[in-house]
Amino acid sequence: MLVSIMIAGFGGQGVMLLGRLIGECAFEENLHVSFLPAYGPEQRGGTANCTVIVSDEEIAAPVAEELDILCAMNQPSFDKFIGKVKAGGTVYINKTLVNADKARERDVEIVEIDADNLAYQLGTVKVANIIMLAAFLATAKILNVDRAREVVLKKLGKKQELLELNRQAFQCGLEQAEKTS
Amino acid sequence: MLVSIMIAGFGGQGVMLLGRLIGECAFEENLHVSFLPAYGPEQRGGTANCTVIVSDEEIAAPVAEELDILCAMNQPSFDKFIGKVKAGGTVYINKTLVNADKARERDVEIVEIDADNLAYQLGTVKVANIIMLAAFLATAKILNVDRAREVVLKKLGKKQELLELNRQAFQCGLEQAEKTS
Amino acid sequence: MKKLYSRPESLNKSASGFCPGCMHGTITKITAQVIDELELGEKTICCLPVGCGTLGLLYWNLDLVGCAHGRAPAVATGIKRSRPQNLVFTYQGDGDLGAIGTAEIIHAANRGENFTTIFVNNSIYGMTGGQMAPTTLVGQKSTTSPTGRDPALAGYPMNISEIIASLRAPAYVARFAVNTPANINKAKAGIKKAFEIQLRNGGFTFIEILSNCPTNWGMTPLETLDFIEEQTMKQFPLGIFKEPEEEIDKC
Amino acid sequence: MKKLYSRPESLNKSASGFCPGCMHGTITKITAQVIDELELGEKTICCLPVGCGTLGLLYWNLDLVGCAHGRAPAVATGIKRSRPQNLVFTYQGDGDLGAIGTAEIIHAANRGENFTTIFVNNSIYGMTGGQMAPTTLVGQKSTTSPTGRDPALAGYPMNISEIIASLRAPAYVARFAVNTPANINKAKAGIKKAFEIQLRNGGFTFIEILSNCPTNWGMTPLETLDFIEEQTMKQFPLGIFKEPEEEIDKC
Amino acid sequence: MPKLELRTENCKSCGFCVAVCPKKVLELGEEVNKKGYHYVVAKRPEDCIGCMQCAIMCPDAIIEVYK
Amino acid sequence: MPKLELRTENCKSCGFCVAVCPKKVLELGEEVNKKGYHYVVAKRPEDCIGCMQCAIMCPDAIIEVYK
Amino acid sequence: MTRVFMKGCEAIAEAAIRGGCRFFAGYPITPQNEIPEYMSRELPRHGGVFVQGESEIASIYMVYGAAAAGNYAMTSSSSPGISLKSEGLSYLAAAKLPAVVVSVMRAGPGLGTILPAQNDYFQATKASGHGGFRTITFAPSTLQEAVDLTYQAFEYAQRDRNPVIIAIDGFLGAIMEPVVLPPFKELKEPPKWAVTGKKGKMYHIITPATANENSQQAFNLQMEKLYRRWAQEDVRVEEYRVEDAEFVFAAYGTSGRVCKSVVNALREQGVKAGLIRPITINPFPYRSFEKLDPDRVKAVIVAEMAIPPQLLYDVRVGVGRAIPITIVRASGGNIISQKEAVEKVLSLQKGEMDYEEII
Amino acid sequence: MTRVFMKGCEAIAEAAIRGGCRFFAGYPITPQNEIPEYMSRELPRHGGVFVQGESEIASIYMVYGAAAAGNYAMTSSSSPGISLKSEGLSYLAAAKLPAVVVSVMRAGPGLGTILPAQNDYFQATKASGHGGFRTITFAPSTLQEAVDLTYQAFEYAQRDRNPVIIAIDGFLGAIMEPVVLPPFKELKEPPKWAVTGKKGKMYHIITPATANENSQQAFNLQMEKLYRRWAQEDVRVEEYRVEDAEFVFAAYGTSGRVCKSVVNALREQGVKAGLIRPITINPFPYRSFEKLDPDRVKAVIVAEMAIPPQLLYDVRVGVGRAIPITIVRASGGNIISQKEAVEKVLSLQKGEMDYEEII
Ligand SMILES: Cc1ncc(C[n+]2csc(CCOP(=O)(O)OP(=O)(O)O)c2C)c(N)n1
Ligand SMILES: Cc1ncc(C[n+]2csc(CCOP(=O)(O)OP(=O)(O)O)c2C)c(N)n1
Ligand code: SF4
Ligand code: SF4
Ligand code: SF4
Ligand code: SF4
Ligand code: SF4
Ligand code: SF4
Ligand SMILES: [Mg+2]
Ligand SMILES: [Mg+2]
Repeated sequence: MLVSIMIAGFGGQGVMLLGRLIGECAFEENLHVSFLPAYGPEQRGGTANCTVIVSDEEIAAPVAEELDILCAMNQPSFDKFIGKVKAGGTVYINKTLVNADKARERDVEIVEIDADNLAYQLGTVKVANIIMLAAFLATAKILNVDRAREVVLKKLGKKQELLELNRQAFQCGLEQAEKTS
Repeated sequence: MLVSIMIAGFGGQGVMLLGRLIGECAFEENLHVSFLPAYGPEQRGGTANCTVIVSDEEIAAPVAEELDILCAMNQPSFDKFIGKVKAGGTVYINKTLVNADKARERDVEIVEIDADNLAYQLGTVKVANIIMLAAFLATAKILNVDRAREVVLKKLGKKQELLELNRQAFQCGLEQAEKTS
Repeated sequence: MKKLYSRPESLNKSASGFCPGCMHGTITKITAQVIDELELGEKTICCLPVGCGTLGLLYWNLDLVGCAHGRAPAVATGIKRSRPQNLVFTYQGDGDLGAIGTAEIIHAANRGENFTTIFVNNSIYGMTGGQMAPTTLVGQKSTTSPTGRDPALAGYPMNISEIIASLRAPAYVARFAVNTPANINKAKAGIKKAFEIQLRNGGFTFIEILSNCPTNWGMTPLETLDFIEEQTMKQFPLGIFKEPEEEIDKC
Repeated sequence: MKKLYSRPESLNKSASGFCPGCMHGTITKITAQVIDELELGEKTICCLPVGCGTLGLLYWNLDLVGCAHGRAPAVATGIKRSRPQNLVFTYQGDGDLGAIGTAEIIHAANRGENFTTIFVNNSIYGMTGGQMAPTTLVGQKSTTSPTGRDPALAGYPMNISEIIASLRAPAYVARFAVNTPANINKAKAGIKKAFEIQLRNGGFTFIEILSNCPTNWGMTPLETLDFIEEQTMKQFPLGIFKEPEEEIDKC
Repeated sequence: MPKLELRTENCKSCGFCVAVCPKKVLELGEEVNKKGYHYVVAKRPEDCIGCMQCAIMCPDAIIEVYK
Repeated sequence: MPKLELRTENCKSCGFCVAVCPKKVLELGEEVNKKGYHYVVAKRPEDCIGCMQCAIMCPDAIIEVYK
Repeated sequence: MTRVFMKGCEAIAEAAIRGGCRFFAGYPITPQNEIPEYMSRELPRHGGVFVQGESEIASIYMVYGAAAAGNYAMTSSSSPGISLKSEGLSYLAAAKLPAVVVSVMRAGPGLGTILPAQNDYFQATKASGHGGFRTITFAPSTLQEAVDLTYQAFEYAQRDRNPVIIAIDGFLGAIMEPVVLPPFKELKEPPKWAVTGKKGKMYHIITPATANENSQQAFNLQMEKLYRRWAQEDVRVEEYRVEDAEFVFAAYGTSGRVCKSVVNALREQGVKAGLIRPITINPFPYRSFEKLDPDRVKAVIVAEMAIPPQLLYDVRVGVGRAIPITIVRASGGNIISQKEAVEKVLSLQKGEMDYEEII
Repeated sequence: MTRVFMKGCEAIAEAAIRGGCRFFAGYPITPQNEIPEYMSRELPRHGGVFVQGESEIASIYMVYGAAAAGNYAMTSSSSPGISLKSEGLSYLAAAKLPAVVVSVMRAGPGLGTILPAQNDYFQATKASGHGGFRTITFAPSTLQEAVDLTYQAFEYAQRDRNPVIIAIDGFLGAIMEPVVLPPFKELKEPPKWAVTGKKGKMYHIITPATANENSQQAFNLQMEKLYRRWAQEDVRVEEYRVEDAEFVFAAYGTSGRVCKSVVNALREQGVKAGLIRPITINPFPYRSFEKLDPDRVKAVIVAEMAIPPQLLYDVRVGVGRAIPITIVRASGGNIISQKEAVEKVLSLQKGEMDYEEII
């Protein structure tokens, strides 16, 4: 098993955190994993993306020319990276901001989550990434969801208020995943 | 013809000037010539030396492992460099400060000039180098002495007083050369 | 209708690369306005630093030279000595000018080079993500002073205008802020004065401007306005530290 | 018989490498005397510059570190922070400290590093054969200001003690000369005071000493004595620019 | 009456203009521009007195004022 | 009577000591040391008052003074 | 031994602390800011010293001072900052001072971009300053390797009294991977040669200068001897599926990882590919290339994130002219394309050989 | 054309002025002080500008500014100072700015000694800074050559918009020889790309940065193309008595001169010796070595004032492994011994071959 995942979106959408949390979860399962944030001169106010590779063998290249999974949090990211998704791959989109019509004809599964709107309903658009994460975990089935939940909530902080919000977001993501699948 | 000459002495004895003036004279005669001052961390208050090579062909190496001519203005220089003089070579010594006994048995010609004392008599020990220069020019017979005198006096400066002193020193050197040879 | 306030010609139409509420934008804008007002667009050569000011490479509508971190004053020296007929200025941050470029700014000032330096003091390394600068305030947190600047370990903030003003050659040295419209107007007047001095070969001119870095201060843009007023200005009082004699007479 | 004046133990028996009449010798000697008097020989680490001071590598009888040109204050920072129990001082020339090393000395001073700098100001680059230094006097000739320093091209001499004293952290900043026995004794007392401040962790101390360079000034040693009195001191007045509060009380 | 021209595509929603306007003419809107910012809108243009405080304060030179 | 000890092999003939001696005890001699310098000599040692001016002034720490 | 999921720069910093580093001085520059930032947080907790230098130059000379005083000292920077440290590196070597310098390469020349690259290979291996000194230069390709080598770097530095360079590209600085951290080393007393105040009449001189031509030449010869010993004893290299390989990649760092993937992909297609991955880029594993059998190996493919190529030279020195050498490369922040590398080999197999000229 | 007897550094400075140089900034360091000193006297007489920078770094950035403004600019230094200029060299290359940098090598590493050496060969040819840029690097061996190449260096710099390095050792800087000075060039208007104030709406950007990975890679590729053109068109080399030579010396600069004497001495003894003397050490005359006939040439002898060897490396790249390579060397201020070189060849002739390993 070697799964290559890219998360991409606006600078402020928490895509790095999302990717990193996937990494943390894989790490806790003793899998081989690499998390590689892309950074660069465009970062200031531009787009951000990162690559996570999860494998049960040693990971050679920490980058992927072809993706098994793309998680696109905004339209420019979707447009830029959809071409890299393998036939048979999966694309998670933040439906609030992304229109996936372009890719309908391609041999990729599209999982649409209205993440920004759902997050907004939970109180802040900032947890859209957690919703996406949970949805990804629930459907991709690479990692154990319950263990992942624990890891994620532990990593996200100690403040009770935040903890609750994140728990809700995670739950929301799981539910959405069920709905879409 | 290729003649390798080294001038060596204390820092303040004008050995660089002496070497340089030989260079200038050779230059004026359209000969190939190189003047290479040795410099280094020991220079401050230490000894100074330079290598002049005069040739009628292009000069490859501007340094000489064996010397045709050594001009030693003080004892340490004499001691240090006498070993580099070729069999059949010539050594000019500033007799005031140099005892050449060590080299008596070697196959080198020794020209002794009481340069410091003579210079002192002319008014300043500073012109000892000019006395040596003239003696060298007169005996080595590599360069035309009259043309050299012109060059030297021209290079040494415009002040009437100095000019006269240098002229005397030059003359003195010529006379000494005659005496010793 | 008459245009009362317009975007300066000496800036490109594109958006700046600065973060929301970053006063690099403000300072760039007022400098461009001065250049427009003095009709110096075709005469000006602008030397940009490494720091967020580098983003000006895509923003200014002027002849531009990107310089190495801290070395803009040396570059400007080379330019101005080669082309005394041009208006030359450097635009530098506090890391650039106050840390790595200490020698370059002090010696250009000391030589009395006839160019202008616009010094954007935001008490932090903005571009690299918020490390402590020589101008970081005592107690201010940064990524390399995680518990706040401790004078016992890192010394006190450096008042650079005061140092420059203590040299003999510089003609005009002043500190401004851009946290209110009134302060912005004063800063603009200061820049104008500096350029005018340069144009009459009056020597080195140095304009420090207190700025912000919402991103790395971890504040909203609005919060930074108060911080400047209440914290920054305590350490870095506004004022004119040196000016040509004639000007002083006029006051 | 009692020895009234002796060659200090903290110097080797060999001759120094300095030129005849060079006050590097004097300054080295009085510093060594202070170390002897305070019995600090086994505690001291001396950071030497690049310049004629480098010759001290063969002269001092102390733990020595040869530093790169201008960087002794950074080296001393690394040493003192690693070994606060030692007495650490840098010994630097005016080219070393005032030109290439401007940033290093200003920032070490500004951080308030707890070491001492002995700054030998002879208005010239001695070691390299007499080029203009930041401290070269107006009109003074050097091999790179062949017609005399022209302030229009090279600016005015930099008064470095005054700059250092304007920073908040330094504890003690003073300028001395060594052109008369009386001045030599004052300079020695100044060095002693600086070391004592350092020993009680009082912070950065800076001793500037006006010196000479007979070789590159083109003067006899005796002529340099007058030059210092009549020319150098005009530009660089002797005095204490900063001292710890307690000391001031005593005065 | 003074007129405002807002190059809102480059507005970064910093709120400086809103804060300094003595007449509360400006607000950050609901809409988002291409870069994702809730850009400035003139909510009460009729109250504008053309004092230019907003324009002077705007770091991104978004606001032009006519009279 | 004070006594001077002169490590003349390292004297560089700068003349500082000669210049500052209030009693004209010292002079630069005729003799030259190994380095080629006319080193200092105590011409009138009997006049010495042990004031140490010469020793203080000597850059090369040539002079030691006893009393 | 602690297994953690850590960011490259931070893991390197932590490994240094565990390896005994108690002094760090550095100046911010992307993409290595996490090293000084981590040090500013963590070193004080271990009784160590963090100083933010006023520049890269000041920082390396602070390290010089700390090393002279017997401390285990480190600095880090990225391309322009490493250029600025080059005088200091030369001084460390001349003064025989141990220190560890981390070079996180970004794209250049000049300000370039802050993106990962391998274009400072020559600087890290041949001319990290003036005077022709050398360093052991490690080029890890995984975080675990980076951690282990950083940890050991202090030992090498102390053993040789010479700076050690850890040369990585921005990818490795930014990546997060699981990594096992080595245990904290016990701190040692300052070595005998350090300046700590003289003992009796014996004083120490740390000097970057020599007295004359002969002492300088003696120093140079002594250093050369050290470098020869490295070449004999300290070369590290991974030879991956090289035994029967007909196409041998040469790549280090991140490019080395990418090529490992490529080798695996090619092997799956039945192509006999292999990889020589220098771990020490100085001393360079010339032997690994010298021993390649020209009758078996059809081509050596150098893969590096550098245009113009640099690793290529060392490979050419090792390989000579008996085997054709070709390149796959990228620069500016781009990474070696696995696809391009695979295709290159496939076309080489078809006999479409291009021979890379050294320029 | 004026024939004069001049000191190396001064002749180089004069040649620069005649070649159009009107801006010089530098910082004192032995053994090149006569260049700034001469410039401080002479440049103002020609309407040029001399600035004594506060450091080597400031000096090269003053040159950067002057070059950006369209002036013909130069700086000079010696080993530690060249290290300090290495960031600036990289910036010049990145910003595509022409300038001439004279490197008068002294013995190192560190402060070393102020005596002549050739131990900055790698720095002058492979890594004059970060980012993998290159320069045309001239290594004259006589004063006449130094004068002619300095004069032309400004043309090359302007043609390529790239810095040019003149790399000499301290001997050549200090020597006096007769030299013919070229005529004063007419000054040109600043080139179109220079910053002189925008014309209408067209403004110029001199930038050492690129926008992203692709523009950076494009820049790197463009530069590589330039370097390839140099390799084709700009290589300069003197092949002296090589046609029938069985023992071929490889040496540049002062060592090249010494080896010429050695070749002559050997020829007089009937030994077929020759010399390949690179005049451009970058682009390197690899071809001259590639074309040596292994059936005729019994050994290549690299002679350089550098320990460990550096030129050796390029010679090996050129020669490959078919001909044994051995070395004669010196360092620290020592010069290649003619006697040793002669004896080396004589013993090689007797079959006493020692093969020099690259380390
Ligand atoms: C030689 C060198 N060192 C470090 C850097 C990294 N660097 C880029 S910007 C910057 C500091 C910027 O801070 P400042 O000058 O205050 O400007 P700001 O971004 O705050 O406006 C640094 C250290 C670099 N590019 N080059
Ligand atoms: C990086 C570097 N630049 C330049 C030099 C050359 N250099 C040696 S000493 C010196 C100046 C010495 O002047 P100063 O510091 O005033 O000391 P002094 O000799 O006058 O006591 C210089 C420029 C050097 N060694 N290293
Ligand atoms: S990082 Fe700070 S200084 Fe830089 S643009 Fe953003 S707010 Fe402004
Ligand atoms: S050159 Fe000048 S400073 Fe140096 S030792 Fe001689 S007199 Fe003293
Ligand atoms: S011009 Fe004045 S009143 Fe009008 S919107 Fe701007 S700030 Fe408000
Ligand atoms: S000040 Fe400018 S950028 Fe900020 S909200 Fe107002 S218009 Fe937008
Ligand atoms: S001690 Fe005083 S009196 Fe005696 S020689 Fe010295 S200066 Fe003269
Ligand atoms: S002061 Fe010292 S060095 Fe000078 S002459 Fe007197 S004894 Fe000699
Ligand atoms: Mg800043
Ligand atoms: Mg000095």
